[in-house]
Amino acid sequence: MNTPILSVRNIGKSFGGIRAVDGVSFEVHKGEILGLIGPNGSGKSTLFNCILGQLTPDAGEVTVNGKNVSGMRASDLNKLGVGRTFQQLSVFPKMSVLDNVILAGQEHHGTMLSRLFGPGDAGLMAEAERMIAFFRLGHLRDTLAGSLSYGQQKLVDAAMAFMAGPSLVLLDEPAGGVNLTMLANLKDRLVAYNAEHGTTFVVIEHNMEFVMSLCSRIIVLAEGNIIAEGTPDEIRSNQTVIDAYLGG
Amino acid sequence: MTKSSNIRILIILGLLVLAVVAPIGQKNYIIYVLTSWLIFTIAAMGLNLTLGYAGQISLAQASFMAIGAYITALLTLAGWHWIVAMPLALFACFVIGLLLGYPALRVKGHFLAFVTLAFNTLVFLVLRNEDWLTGGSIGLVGMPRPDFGLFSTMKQLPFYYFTLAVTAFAALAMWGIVRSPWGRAFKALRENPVRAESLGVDTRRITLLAFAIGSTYGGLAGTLITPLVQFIEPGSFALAHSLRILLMVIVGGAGYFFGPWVGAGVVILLPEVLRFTQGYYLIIYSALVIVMLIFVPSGLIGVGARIRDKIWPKQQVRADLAEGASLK
Amino acid sequence: MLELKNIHGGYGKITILNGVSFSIPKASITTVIGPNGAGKSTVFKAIFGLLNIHSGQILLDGKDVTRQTPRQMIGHGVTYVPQGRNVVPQLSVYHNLELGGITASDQANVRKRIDMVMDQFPMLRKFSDRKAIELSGGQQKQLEVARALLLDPKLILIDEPSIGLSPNLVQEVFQTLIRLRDQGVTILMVEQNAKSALAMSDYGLVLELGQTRMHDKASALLSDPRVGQLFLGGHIEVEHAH
Amino acid sequence: MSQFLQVLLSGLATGSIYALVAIGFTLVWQAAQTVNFAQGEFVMLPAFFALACMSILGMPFWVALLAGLILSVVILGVLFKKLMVEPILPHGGITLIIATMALGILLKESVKEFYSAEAQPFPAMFPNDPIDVFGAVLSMQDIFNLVLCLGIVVLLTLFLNRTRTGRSMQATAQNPAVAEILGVNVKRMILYTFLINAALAALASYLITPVYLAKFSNGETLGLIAFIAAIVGGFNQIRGALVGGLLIGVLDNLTAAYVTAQYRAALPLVLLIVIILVRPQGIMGTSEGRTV
Amino acid sequence: EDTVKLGMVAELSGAGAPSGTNWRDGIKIAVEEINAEGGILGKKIELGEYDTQTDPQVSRALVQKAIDEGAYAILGTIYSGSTMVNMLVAQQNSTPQFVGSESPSIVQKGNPFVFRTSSGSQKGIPALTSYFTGTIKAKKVAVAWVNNEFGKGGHDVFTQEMKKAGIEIIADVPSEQGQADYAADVAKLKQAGPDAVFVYMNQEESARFLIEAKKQSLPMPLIGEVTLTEAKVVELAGSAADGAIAHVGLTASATDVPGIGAFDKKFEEIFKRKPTHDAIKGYIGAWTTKYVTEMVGELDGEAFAEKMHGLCLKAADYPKILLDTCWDEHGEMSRPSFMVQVKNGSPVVIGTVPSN
Ligand SMILES: Nc1ncnc2c1ncn2[C@@H]1O[C@H](COP(=O)(O)OP(=O)(O)OP(=O)(O)O)[C@@H](O)[C@H]1O
Ligand SMILES: Nc1ncnc2c1ncn2[C@@H]1O[C@H](COP(=O)(O)OP(=O)(O)OP(=O)(O)O)[C@@H](O)[C@H]1O
Ligand SMILES: CC(C)C[C@H](N)C(=O)O
Ligand SMILES: [Mg+2]
Ligand SMILES: [Mg+2]
Repeated sequence: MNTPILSVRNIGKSFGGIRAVDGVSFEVHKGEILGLIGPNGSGKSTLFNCILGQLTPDAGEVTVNGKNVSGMRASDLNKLGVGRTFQQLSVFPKMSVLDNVILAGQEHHGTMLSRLFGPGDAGLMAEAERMIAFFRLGHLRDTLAGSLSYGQQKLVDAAMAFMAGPSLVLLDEPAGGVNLTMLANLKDRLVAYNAEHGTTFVVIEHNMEFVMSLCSRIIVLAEGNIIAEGTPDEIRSNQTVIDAYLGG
Repeated sequence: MTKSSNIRILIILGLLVLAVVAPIGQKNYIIYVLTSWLIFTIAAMGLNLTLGYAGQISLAQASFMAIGAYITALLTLAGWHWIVAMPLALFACFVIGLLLGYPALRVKGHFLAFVTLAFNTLVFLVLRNEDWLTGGSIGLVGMPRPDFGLFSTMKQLPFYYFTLAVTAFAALAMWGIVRSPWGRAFKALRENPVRAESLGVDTRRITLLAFAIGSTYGGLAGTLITPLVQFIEPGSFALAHSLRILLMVIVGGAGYFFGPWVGAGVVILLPEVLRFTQGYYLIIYSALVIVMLIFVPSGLIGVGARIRDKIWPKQQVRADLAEGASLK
Repeated sequence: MLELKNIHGGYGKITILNGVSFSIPKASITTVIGPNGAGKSTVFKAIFGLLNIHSGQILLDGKDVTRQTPRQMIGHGVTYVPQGRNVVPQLSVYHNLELGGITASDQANVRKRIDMVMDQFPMLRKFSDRKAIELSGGQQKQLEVARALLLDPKLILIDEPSIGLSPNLVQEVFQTLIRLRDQGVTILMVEQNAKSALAMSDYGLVLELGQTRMHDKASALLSDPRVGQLFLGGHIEVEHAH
Repeated sequence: MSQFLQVLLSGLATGSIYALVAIGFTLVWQAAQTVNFAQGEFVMLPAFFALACMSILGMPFWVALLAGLILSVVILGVLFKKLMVEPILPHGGITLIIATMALGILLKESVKEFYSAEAQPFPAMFPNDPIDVFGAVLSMQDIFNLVLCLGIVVLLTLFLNRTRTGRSMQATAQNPAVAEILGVNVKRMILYTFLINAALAALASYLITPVYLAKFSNGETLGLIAFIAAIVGGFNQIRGALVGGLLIGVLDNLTAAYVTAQYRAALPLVLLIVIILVRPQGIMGTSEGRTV
Repeated sequence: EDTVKLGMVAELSGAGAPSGTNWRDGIKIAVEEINAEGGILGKKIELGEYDTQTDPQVSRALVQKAIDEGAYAILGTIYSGSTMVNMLVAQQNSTPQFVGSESPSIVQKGNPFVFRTSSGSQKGIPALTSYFTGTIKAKKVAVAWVNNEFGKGGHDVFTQEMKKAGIEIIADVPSEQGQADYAADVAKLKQAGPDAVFVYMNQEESARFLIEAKKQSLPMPLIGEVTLTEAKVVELAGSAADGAIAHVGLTASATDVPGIGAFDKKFEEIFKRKPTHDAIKGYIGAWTTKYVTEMVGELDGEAFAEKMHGLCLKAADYPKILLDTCWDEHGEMSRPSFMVQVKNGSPVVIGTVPSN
């Protein structure tokens, strides 16, 4: 294959005495849907945060499309086409659902100045409406995002990650709290998006059914190290992974 | 949607007409008070952007009034016209506002409040101690009011109209800002800066801009205070005045466009109304503010809606009920 | 044991629950399922005294407990694990656990139980001196679930415990709940991880649009094709955004 | 040299006063996660309670002090919590901050109107006899202030961190919703906080007023400086107040004596800015932890 | 109309409240007396009270308000910082104004409507010079002053005077209004070791300074102007005030002067406290308004102002003026004044200074 869309080399991060991520390296190829699993506290979220500029890693290097992005700010990474969601609910509580979704796209339209003098919705109204309808949140369009149920907020969160038409999306537990039927839908959506746009996904999830059916390759992290890597079938039958994570 | 915005436009036009006729036939003092209401509205509008929309606490708004006022004073005393001095003052405030925004990149909440508070006091000290430039505690006196050929603002009433025009213009610009994607970005910064950053919002730039624009409005208020009072001294821009502007924003309703108008009105006019109670008016005033915050903590701008809810209590049903159940 | 009679209630001006009625027997596990926003969490808040109830009645062991405060509910032997993250951020893991037993008169017993839950979730022992906020999402959830086990409750309300937990720990939590049920504790649980949850439950309850739609044996719901279609991962038609 | 020693010791003495007031800030922060902008006035008032008891009711000094303490605890503790903190706190920090600012004005102006606009002398609890320390002068009162401050810091720290009630108070401040769900008596914890705060304020008032004189406007500068001391020291640790208070007291005096009296007031501010930018959690404070 | 309105604009709240409320109470007594005698030109006085909160901007607005409400003359303000702002408004409206401020700059602006009720520090302080050169024969002195409009004015006059007299100033110690801790200031003075210290601060600040000075046993004489020996300062500082010396324009302790003694008694009866010199200043301001208006014969601000310039009122003819008083063409005032020293806890007049 050609250059990987994301390459992580030797990322390490400690908090006080705790080695959360212990020199992790891996590559993600264009168009791949990669799963990232591992026990609680194994460093998955920390790894995401190091890759995406929310945390500064103690060591290591991250490249996106061959470009070194270590130390780059999250907003700049986002402008390079990297989207993400957070494990914790992360909407703008006192803004309407519609405004949440429009905001997620607006910084990719026009320049700073044109956004001051252009239209208030930055021309994203139709796109945002469609996105809201897709996640069956139409009736909540003008509701403040903070007063949505847990699952609804999770969906708004997911909707936001797609607004900017990213080429690489890192999702931290997108399935948590989402109704199974909507989740099946979300999965279809990811697959379709991936097929249509070639968008690459890296997904952290504890819902094995979701991960195993969605991802083509899975990396398993434990105590900050990669302990296994392979296809869903390989992972499912890997004894180390079963012991550390999947359980009997 | 459009119906309510039509009503809003009507209300705005009505208020504008009211603002135009209000001072006619009034004594100088009333006009003076109305003028200061407009000027403080501008200052509060700026703080409302920084605090109400962008969520960055600033206790330094009065110091930007000071910077605007002193630059205007020094330049107009040197014979420059207000119209030339004003943009220079605004520019200075914009740049200094940017600088003040830098700490906000590192700290939030009450920490930020104190950095800005410190800034306010430092400005005060400089104004008072550097008397070769600022006249020290004696201040500067005798600044002319602007004269626009056919329209001279020397008299109280023309000066009021002049201020009204500037205020209207400033309000219009603010309206444009908060309705643009910038407004949404400011709010996103307030609500969840980490998420905003991950969505491509350059929170650094937006934070600095929130301070810079807010401060520029403070500066604009300052450039009007100078010709209004025709005397400035450091004490008029001390910390207490920043707190007063903050009070205006909160009492009016932080994050609401019309909040500052109401807030400045209450903070400036209420003491006037209470003046008859002699020595007790500050007591009554502060007690009223406390009561107001207990009963309408989100500001007076929300009072109308609350009263409406009391008179016509309206239970809303959940919106998805209309779509009907899928499991019958 | 617990009975809800035609509960109506909501947040501020907006009514969310439009007549929720059900009753659950003692020493049973009931799982509540339903689409996002159905009002599942709202029902829990209603029971625990955190919601503005307009009308209806809540009975606990035949006693009216409608509109009681959370403290009173705890006094009646009810504990509640809300959805999302709910730790005291700057206190240590140990002290967070201790707070779970703050209402108990026998603190020695609480300390014993803390030791017990630490055996069950070894992470808690390892990190007992760390601030709760520093834990990972799933670790915080473990802390919360463990914290709910420190008292001797009659009824546990547990809202989506599986969010963020690794699969082996989800099984661990489910096993614990079964054990508690066998000791006579009544459990009311919301789970989107519905298939495994229903599989271990005695009863299932479907909530939609703030109303109870179905209430049956868990196995009956699992095998009901409409339930499967609508709430357990079957397909629905939605317009695609692209 | 003796000037330096004098300035240093006096700075410590004044600093302990700042610290005494600053403790109130850190306590209210740790136990209610809010900031009381009327704290300065809370310290100004008890002396007037005692004065009123002496001059109007004719009580002897020590009885008046006790009566003033009780009045403070009732008014600045119970009533303040019931009438202001409880209804406003749920609506967020800034609103309560503004409300306490207004309360500050209310207290100040009430004292001015109903008692006196002028400063009043206030008797000292301890003899003000000078004690010679290598050519510099300190008073009994100064030494007592320092010792007391230390004692309070130690006791409060132990109380908040080592007792279950103390931890319940912290839980209430950090996450009231969770505290409530776990059965913590949230209202009572908030009450404790403000009772302690009021008692501390009264104590501080009695110690400060003999030097500062009883005046309605005393709270203005005092509140501000103590606040800065609390931040510099570290807002989320009681001991931060002590360190911050002493540091500011000493530096303030050193600046006035050796650098510039004109910009003396600027020093704590500059220190504040530097500390906040370099170490936002303050000298003794701890970082608030994970954000993502 | 059968009343004449006077606008009493003063520092009734804020830092200046002690001065402002005394000023007000002095005026109240005067107004009562005047009304009892039939008012001004047969019209009763109606006194409007306006509180500036010790905020110059507010004071400016209030002077405007008082004039709008028909004030014939303005009484106030006390703080020089405020007076500097609001005197412009009175001037623009040709309204006479009696102020209680001492900053030199007030009478240097060519404002024909402003009149002092006590002499400015540029007159008061030079009256002290002979004390420094003659009585204590000082070679090197120090000055401790409050850094506001009032203190700065006095400080500048003092340094000039000392320069003229050939006395060296070896320590110059500014302090803040509202400052509580004078340890560093006193330590610095002690270190410098001057022959005398000139202390020029507002009342409470003076008291706190004296207390600290005693604590550190500052050995040299402390000499002030107006405030240092005022009753209030003595009350606050207690025994620490003993020995302090000051030159004062007016003092309630000058009970030898018959008018002052009577006023002192009356004031204490009504307000249960000793009048400060601000109270006497207000009293004189109100009475002067009556006397001069009746000389003019009508309520005319311009005529009043014109009459005031160069006017001298003798206490013999106009008893409520208390002491023979003259105003010059700038509105500056002169009258005999006193040297006062605190002895055993009370200010005692130790000498009079003829008017200059
Ligand atoms: N604080 C609130 N204010 C206003 N509306 C709210 C609030 N919380 C929830 N709602 C609304 O009430 C409805 C039910 O919410 P609830 O949280 O009970 O849903 P849920 O069934 O628990 O969903 P989920 O599976 O997503 O957790 C939703 O439509 C939501 O928008
Ligand atoms: N800011 C922080 N301070 C201290 N420790 C931290 C911090 N952030 C993460 N950690 C620690 O690092 C380790 C990894 O945390 P991380 O959140 O990355 O785990 P995770 O794999 O995402 O777990 P989960 O599946 O539960 O979300 C944990 O032990 C956590 O306590
Ligand atoms: C309080 C007084 C000492 C003020 C003084 N009269 C002044 O001119 O400012
Ligand atoms: Mg995680
Ligand atoms: Mg829920």
